[in-house]
Amino acid sequence: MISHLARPGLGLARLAPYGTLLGFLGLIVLFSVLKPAVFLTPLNFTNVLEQIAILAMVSAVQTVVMVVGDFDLSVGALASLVGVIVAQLLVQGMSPVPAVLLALLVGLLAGAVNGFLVAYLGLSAFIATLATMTSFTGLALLLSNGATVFGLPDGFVWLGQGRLGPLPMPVVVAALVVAAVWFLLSATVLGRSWYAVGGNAEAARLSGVNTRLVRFSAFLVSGLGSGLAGVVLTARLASGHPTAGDPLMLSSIAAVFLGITLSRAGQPLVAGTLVGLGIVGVLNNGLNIMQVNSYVQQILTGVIIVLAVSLSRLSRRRR
Amino acid sequence: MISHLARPGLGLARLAPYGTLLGFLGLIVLFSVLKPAVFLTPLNFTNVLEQIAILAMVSAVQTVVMVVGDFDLSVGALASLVGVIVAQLLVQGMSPVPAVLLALLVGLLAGAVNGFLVAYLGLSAFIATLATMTSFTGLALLLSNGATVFGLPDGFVWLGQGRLGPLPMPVVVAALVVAAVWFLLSATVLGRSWYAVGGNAEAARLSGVNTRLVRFSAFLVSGLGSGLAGVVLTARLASGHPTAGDPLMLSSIAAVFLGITLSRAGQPLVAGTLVGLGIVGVLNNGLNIMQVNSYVQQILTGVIIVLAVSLSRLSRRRR
Amino acid sequence: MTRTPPPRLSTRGLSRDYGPVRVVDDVSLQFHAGTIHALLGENGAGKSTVVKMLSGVIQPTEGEVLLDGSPLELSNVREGQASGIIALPQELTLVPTLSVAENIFLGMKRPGRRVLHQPRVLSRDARAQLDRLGQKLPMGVPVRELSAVQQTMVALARALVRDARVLILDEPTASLTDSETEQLFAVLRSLREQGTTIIYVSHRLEEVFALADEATVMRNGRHVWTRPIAELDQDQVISAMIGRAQGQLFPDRATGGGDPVLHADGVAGYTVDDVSLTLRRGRVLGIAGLAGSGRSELLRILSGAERAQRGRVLLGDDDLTGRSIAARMSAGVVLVPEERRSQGLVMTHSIASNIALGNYPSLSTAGVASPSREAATASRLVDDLQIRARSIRQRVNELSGGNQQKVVLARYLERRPSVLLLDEPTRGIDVGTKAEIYHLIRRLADEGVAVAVVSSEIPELLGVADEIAVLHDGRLTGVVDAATATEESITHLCYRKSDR
Amino acid sequence: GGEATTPDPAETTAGGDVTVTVVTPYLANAATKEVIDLFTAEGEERGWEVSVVDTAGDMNKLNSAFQDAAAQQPDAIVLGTGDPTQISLGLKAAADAEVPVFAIDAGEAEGFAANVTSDNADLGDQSAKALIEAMGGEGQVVMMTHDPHPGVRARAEGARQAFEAAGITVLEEKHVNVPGPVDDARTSVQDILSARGGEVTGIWGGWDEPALGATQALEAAGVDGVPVVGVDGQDFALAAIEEGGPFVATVKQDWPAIAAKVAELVEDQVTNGTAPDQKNYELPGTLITAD
Ligand SMILES: Nc1ncnc2c1ncn2[C@@H]1O[C@H](COP(=O)(O)OP(=O)(O)OP(=O)(O)O)[C@@H](O)[C@H]1O
Ligand SMILES: Nc1ncnc2c1ncn2[C@@H]1O[C@H](COP(=O)(O)OP(=O)(O)OP(=O)(O)O)[C@@H](O)[C@H]1O
Ligand SMILES: [Mg+2]
Ligand SMILES: [Mg+2]
Repeated sequence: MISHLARPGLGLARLAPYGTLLGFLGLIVLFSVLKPAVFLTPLNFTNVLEQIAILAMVSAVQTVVMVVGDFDLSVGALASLVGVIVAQLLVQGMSPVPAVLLALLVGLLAGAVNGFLVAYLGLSAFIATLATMTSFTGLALLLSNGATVFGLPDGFVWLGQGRLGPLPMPVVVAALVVAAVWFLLSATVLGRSWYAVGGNAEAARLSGVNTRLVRFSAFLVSGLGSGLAGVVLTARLASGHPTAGDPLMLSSIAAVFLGITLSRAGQPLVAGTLVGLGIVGVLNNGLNIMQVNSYVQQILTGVIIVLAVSLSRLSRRRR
Repeated sequence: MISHLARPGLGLARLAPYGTLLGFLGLIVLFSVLKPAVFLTPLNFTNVLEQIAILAMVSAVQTVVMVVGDFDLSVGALASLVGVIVAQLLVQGMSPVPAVLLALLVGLLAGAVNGFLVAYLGLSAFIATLATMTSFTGLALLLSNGATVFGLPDGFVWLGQGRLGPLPMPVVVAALVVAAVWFLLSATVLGRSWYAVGGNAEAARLSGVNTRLVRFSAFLVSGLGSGLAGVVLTARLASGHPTAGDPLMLSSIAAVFLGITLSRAGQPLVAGTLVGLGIVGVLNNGLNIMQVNSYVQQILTGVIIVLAVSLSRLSRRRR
Repeated sequence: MTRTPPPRLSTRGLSRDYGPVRVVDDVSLQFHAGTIHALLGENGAGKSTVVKMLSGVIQPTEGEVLLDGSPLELSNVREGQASGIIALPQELTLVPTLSVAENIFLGMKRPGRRVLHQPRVLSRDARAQLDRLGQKLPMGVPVRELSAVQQTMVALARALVRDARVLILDEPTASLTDSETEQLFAVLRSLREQGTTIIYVSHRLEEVFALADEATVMRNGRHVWTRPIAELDQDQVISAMIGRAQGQLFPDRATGGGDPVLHADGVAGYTVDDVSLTLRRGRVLGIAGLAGSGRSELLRILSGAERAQRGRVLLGDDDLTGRSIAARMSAGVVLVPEERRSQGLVMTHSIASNIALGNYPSLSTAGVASPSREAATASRLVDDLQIRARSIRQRVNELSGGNQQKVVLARYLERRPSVLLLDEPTRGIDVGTKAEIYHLIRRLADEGVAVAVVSSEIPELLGVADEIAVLHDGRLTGVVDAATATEESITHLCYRKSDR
Repeated sequence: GGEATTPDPAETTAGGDVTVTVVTPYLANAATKEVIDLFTAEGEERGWEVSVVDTAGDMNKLNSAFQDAAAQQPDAIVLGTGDPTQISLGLKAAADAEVPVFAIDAGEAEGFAANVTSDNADLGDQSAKALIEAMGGEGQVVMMTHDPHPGVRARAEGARQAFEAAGITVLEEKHVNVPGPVDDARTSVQDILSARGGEVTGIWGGWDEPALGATQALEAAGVDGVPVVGVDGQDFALAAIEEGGPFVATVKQDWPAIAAKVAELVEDQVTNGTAPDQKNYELPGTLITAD
């Protein structure tokens, strides 16, 4: 039998056979059959990647928080806030590198606040991050005066709209974030401690793991990653919007949950999250391409997600 | 020692001493001191009650779902959908009573779908209800064609805008829903089974509890309650709107989580949820009355919630 | 030819596979009315798996279960209960947030009480049940606030309250002290008089000989034999279980050592009150006491798992009071906790990662884990402790109870402590392995480790310890030399108030 | 407790100061924010005390905000955009408290003393005509809509009629999700371009944010010659039009004039006691193009 944690690797081997992966492949086959000329093109492939790139960054760090057994509801609001901040700094004439670094620092600090509330004050992650989410949104609105902050330098916008070879920059950044999170989760002691705390916090504590620090660090990662996502989003939109990142929250949690259906241990895996992202991305792209009525598209999205996930139940052994 | 769970009653005895309750009282004192002439009036009191009435219905049924250890993310979208349906039926000339009954039936059916997906197909509640939430929203948009459905008969509107003695009708309905949920949770065998499944589903199963049916029934209650909330909301707005109920989702979960901080067992209690609702309602009303800048108000809301909940940590015994 | 009635419960060719592995293989057994039938075997022999199939928790891959001669298909526990088959699972399965009474009656369909929850009636009926077991428990508090023994009693009461035609107990006494065990046996004997079929799984052979009428031995998932107890002796049973003769159960006592290592100076907690004692290099200190006397809490305070409300803990000259668990572990003080599932293991993780947890200081380089070292360490310990598993990558929730216990032990032994605190280390472990663990404890002591062992089995303490400290209601009532102490003298101290 | 202790108006508006409460569900929308800021400035210039309450899209709370506001007995309540069909309860609370309600860009309704708005159908019509012109009078368009917002819905209706009149086919009406409209529109347009290739010759945005998203999708795909128009005339839209990319036109609502008109009506009512002579004032928008 295959180890859950003892062996690194992208983690595909740890995935339950079939399952949601089947659903994902099913979607690809479906759209390939229905619209081969459009869906199965390299251009469309790149488009899908680009469309989920920013969500991928947030989902990767959300994976970390969910590995330790918590949620971070503030990721979207934080991305918005950091995006507004970097835009403001740039508009006020700061050059891109320090502006980005400063903005990331804000992300890290915000993560530290969440981590402190959850790990040290012992608040439930839901309440704590819902509260900070509200505050971050208020701050973003206040700082931007509720309006779009625009007129950003090209050097910065390149981060969101440029390309590195054939790959859009957001895809490159997302790949780096996903790789970093994957490395942390599967190859480091910190990553194993995250899994242990998420699996049984008391057992981890009695094994000498500093469970508070471990949870705190998960929120740090989440804050930093959300901040980075906010920066790239602002570059992609060439403008800062006080609510631009908000939809990332539910979608990122959904991607991780979709991924969990592929995990044998019932804990999130980066590989699973990638499949979850793939489902979200392909479904949206495919239905757009099929030119389905927007409202019907929403109805179908729900139905198809249920179907895709239900497949994982077919391969489940009886309890 | 005080009875933990064996004794019915509104459950106040089961609440941790001090805690979030202190935060709630603190808020009341704060606003009373700052704006006594406005805050401390019977009129304002009724206003606050009326403002949280619909949220109270949804929070009460969300409490049930969270007692069994799940979430229902679809409550808000379902309230919107049922609201649009009842509005459509009324506009098409159906008389209020059958229209309301039919709409409630839709709520019950929707709850059954959620319950089936979670309890019998074994999908995670988050994914299942997120998916149905998306579909319900799509359906509500489709049925209303994206627009407000208005022109509802007075007899129906009375349900949302009328009064029974001094009490606004939504408050009366909410009180009935809360009482019913409280009775179910604390005075029936079904209620204790909900707690048992939420406390340790495996233990409950090995003791001979039909855990699937028990979880299923929680979602039924949630669907019915959300549907009722949607009906009252439509009456209150005198129109059906395809996204009117959406904000109820996060707020209801927040109210329950706030309430959990008051529970010694770490499980939701109706009494706790009421305090959570109180915090949400008083905070919103108080800040409006203080005429705080809207953006600053959002920032403060987050900060104050954290402070209120942190108080519960002061009274916590160390581990 | 006389027609005997069919056995109350029987199995025919019962088999169970997990994936490609057959863990119970073609087992045919007969359990008669009014008998107590012991089910014996090494850790991982398949006892609990048989029990689960009999009670409807899992379904057989092949073969069938028959009740009064007619086949029975149980697709869940409810159906088992409806047929009068009631099982107490090996692992505690209580709802921690519910009260004692609610746990006892959970899932039971009581006529006239199926709709309304009547806490007063429930408490009254629950108290009546507990009286049978001679237990006085606080009725209102959630069961998670009870001690491990008290929780076991709740689980027992839950099994006893349901009018069982077949009552199956899977290691009910693993954490019970003698007095609770006696109470339980009295109840079981009276049930036998009333014609109940009782299936009893245990690793405590003395109990089996005192209680059972028949014994079945299983090995490697197969039925070895079933015989009347009267025709058996312990050695026969042991050699049938482990396939060879058992060596000496207890090792020889310490000869040298004795320098003080760890000193508790007037420590106090919830129950523990003003306890001072010293652990010595090369010596094994046994700690005895009744259920809830604070034995576990004492170890938790020494290890840093719980903060002392008063007093100090000293390691040599080093004041450990207020230091974290991790800091104390680095200093060499290591606790093996009492409850393997809630405190010991990450159930969904593999054996290897459970062993690695807590050993990362030696299994990583610059914060990067070393899978190869993890695997090597796990393989070595699995061999050393004879953990029965398909591979080191198997998830621990797929292991038998005794093997889970060994994984916990393995993790902490690998820390190579200088002070080892063991809380019920042999709970659920088979006789063969118990002997090995006793010898291991002695070997560690001989290498200079200071050991403390909490156990509910006084004979075990007499066999393995050099000295025995006795707690009553959180206070120390005496420290005696194990070589000269007897069960009676220890029991006496367990009940006696300290003379301060 | 029936005997109401409704605060004496003189007490809360001590010294005869005029207090005005603005309630809005859409303060996070830049255009709404702009007109409310302008109105606040107008009011403060007149020495009023103006406070703003936002309900972040929640219509139920909007009614509550009306109740809260009415309880404080201001001299007037101003609704800053929103759907009057959903706030009958709030309007009733205001009427009970005898506080007049003025509306900015909301629509005509019984409970309003007056509503001052841009003619949304006209905004849609003007922007659509600008698009038709930019397409050279023929082609097929995609509309980016958001029907739950009554103003945007009215614009879409106006635009639809203009397209029909000019014989332009509407290929698709795409619902834009809020929040995050720019990115959502960008994604949708990217996919529509993949699916329809050269079929699309113009894109109509119900407000400026989706138009910006569409513009970015076109630029990223390297598609030339597909013009985009928006509505609202926000700063970033003006900047984008100036750059000379696909974003060719927007219709600016005359917010200063609207804000000034509302302030004037409030002043007449409160200080002079003169009720507005009209229920509905519609001020024209101005088309803005690169020229
Ligand atoms: N869910 C499972 N998946 C895979 N293997 C399992 C599972 N449950 C039990 N096993 C295997 O079945 C075998 C028998 O286990 P069982 O629990 O019946 O042993 P046991 O005789 O009760 O041992 P113990 O005395 O330690 O409790 C063990 O080797 C165990 O690893
Ligand atoms: N954190 C706590 N809060 C309240 N009571 C506690 C706490 N920790 C321990 N106790 C109580 O202290 C008593 C001693 O517990 P402890 O587990 O140390 O006993 P023990 O001698 O090991 O008994 P057992 O054989 O039941 O394990 C128990 O009655 C337990 O309920
Ligand atoms: Mg067993
Ligand atoms: Mg103990």
